Amino acid sequence: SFACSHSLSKEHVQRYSRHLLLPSFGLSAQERLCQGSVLIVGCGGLGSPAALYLAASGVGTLGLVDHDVVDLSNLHRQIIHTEARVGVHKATSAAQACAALNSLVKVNTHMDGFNPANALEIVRGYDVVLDATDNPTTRYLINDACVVLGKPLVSAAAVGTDGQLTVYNYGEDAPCYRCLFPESPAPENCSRCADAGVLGPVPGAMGVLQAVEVVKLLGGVGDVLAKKLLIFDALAGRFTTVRLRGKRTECVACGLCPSITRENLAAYDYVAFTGQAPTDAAPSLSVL
Amino acid sequence: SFACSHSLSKEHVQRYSRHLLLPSFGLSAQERLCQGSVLIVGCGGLGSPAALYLAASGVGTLGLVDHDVVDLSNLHRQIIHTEARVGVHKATSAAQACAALNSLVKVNTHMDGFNPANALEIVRGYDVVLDATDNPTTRYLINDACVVLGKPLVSAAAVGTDGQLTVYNYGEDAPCYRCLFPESPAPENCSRCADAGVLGPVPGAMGVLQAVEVVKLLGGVGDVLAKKLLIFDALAGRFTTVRLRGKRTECVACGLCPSITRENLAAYDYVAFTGQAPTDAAPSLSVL
Amino acid sequence: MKVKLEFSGGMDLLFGNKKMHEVELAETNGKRWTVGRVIMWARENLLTERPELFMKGDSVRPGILVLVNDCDWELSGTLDCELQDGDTVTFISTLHGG
Amino acid sequence: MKVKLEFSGGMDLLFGNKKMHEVELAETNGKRWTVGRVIMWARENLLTERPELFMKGDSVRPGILVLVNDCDWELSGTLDCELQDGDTVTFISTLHGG
Ligand SMILES: [Zn+2]
Ligand SMILES: [Zn+2]
Repeated sequence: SFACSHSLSKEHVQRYSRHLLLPSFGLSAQERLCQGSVLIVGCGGLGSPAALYLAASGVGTLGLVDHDVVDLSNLHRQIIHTEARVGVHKATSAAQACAALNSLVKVNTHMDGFNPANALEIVRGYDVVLDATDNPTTRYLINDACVVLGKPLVSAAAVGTDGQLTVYNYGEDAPCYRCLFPESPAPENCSRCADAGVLGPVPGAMGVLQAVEVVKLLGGVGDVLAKKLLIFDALAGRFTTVRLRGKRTECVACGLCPSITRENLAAYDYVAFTGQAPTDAAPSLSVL
Repeated sequence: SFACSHSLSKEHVQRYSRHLLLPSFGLSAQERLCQGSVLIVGCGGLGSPAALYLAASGVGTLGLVDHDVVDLSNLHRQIIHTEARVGVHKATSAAQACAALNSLVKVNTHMDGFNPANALEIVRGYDVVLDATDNPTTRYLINDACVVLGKPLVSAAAVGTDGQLTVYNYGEDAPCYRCLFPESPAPENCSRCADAGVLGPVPGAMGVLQAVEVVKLLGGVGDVLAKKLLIFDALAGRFTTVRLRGKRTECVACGLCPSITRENLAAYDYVAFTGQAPTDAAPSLSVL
Repeated sequence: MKVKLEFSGGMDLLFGNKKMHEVELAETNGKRWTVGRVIMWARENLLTERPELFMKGDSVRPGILVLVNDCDWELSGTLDCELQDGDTVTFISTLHGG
Repeated sequence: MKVKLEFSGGMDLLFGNKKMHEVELAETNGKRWTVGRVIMWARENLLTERPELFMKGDSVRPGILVLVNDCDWELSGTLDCELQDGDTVTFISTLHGG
């Protein structure tokens, strides 16, 4: 029942048969997915399931960014890594897992992390960006790189037993991260996994849901979660969706007269803007 | 700041530090989790993320049931397996992945699938059961085994772009599967992944959420999703929670005068009851 | 009287691939609109495919959950539950896949 | 006037570890209850920990999203948004971890 001329090989057809059978997805959405590319910034709690599900689903190219190595305290939630790979660079470890799951996917590793000097060069090569980082400094940088290059940004976060997800910079009117948070939160307002703890499967749920949004976005099906924030309260077992503002005309990134541009982004001092180093450092474990 | 006498080793403390730091979880919930046991029936689309997240979170004992081997068409959603393990028994493949992630967890494999003859013997050894199967025949059997042995049942399902989750047989008043569906649906009312297709990350999301419910249940924190059904519509990006009935007094499994008992369960003809073999057979791929 | 009829879990495939139907139900000689009547009405007026998958006798097929305003219809009288203006009736096909 | 104040994303830690507060706001010489007034009222009456993490000037701290009936308060006038009986105001701390 499929047209004779399509771009999928026999192995693609067998592997993705359950997507091809799906009336709301089918051959053309799978072809778009197989031709699309996604950059995942952060191979931790959110990036682990997102990378596995996007590799499994058959995106054409997957880019994996990290700067850190796998630590034993990551393994309670970062299920793409293994005990044998403790000490290995996270992008390398994640790439190995993706390749073992689906060798049809091209996996690129970006080993130096994400910083103002390399941001545009990395983002330029992908259709969609997935923010799976752990600190506001990198989140502002990813946002600005996506805005100046016109890429949709599937963003999620999790701390404690709470999770949040939205798609920034998508379509005509959807806000960017700076539209929502023009002023950076103070460091003391940013609870982090390393200080506050996080229940392992909570970033897991949010990361899989990021993969769902990317599959919809690249496949061209369904309603993308833009101008809406999905909130997960794991203790209550409850999801809530709330309506967000549209673009702010005065936004310095996506507004009518943006002050952040392709030309000057590399020189922007993100650490000065947020007052925080771009890390989620581990606490001292001596108290334990 | 932790009490000096607890049952966790230094390696446990380091590995689970992000759970121990969490005010709503902490040391005592982690100790309960480490002493608890979970049976996962089905190592497919739901079982893959559930097993990985429960192994990572540190449940004491994980039981993995399946009867099938890994097929290439599974890998678009069953992310616990790999290309190298195509043809390997799914319980063995899943156990290898869990052991690689967390060697502190005891993993049992049950290789003969789940049937009326072995159901009670298997379920007896675990605190909680997770239904990650793909057909109504096995779902009724799992339900009855949990009811007669008094085990809570964390149940989810996914087909197409839709997912559902609830916890049966938990607490005083929560219904069992038969309270909700006393009469079996006809085969033509049961759309299956093999015929209808399924979007890869949709069972992924539901399986991670099953792991969340198990962690809450064993850890003794939060509100368990009993007497409520969580519904996921992936295309709309929307979750809905609906209120379910309580126990039915005339339920043949959990009612006042149950006709299904520990003594006669093994002789119950589940295939005759549902009119369906306990499989989710693959479609002919010749049309593709 | 206006009510919303929602079809989920694949039930929408039987109802023109549309998940949400906002419908106007006419008053007929003072006869109240129960969920039972609405099921018959939906079969006559909205169903587009395979009617045998929707009803059995005068109720829905086994495996279909019915909700009135997001609550199981067992909590409000099943077929005899009387609807008010603005109510939502949801039909959910139970899923078995994984 | 009764309103619900909800604290999410860890904000509940500042408000007695309670996520949902149903409160009665007294009429005071015909002065309307705006979201701005409710923020001051919550600081005086509900806040139990570290007030410096909740407010900055006469508004909430950067990084806190405010919703009125599940809609971003930017859509209804932010501090000046007038509340009705039964409204819900939600304060969400944005998360950054992963
Ligand atoms: Zn903006
Ligand atoms: Zn029952």
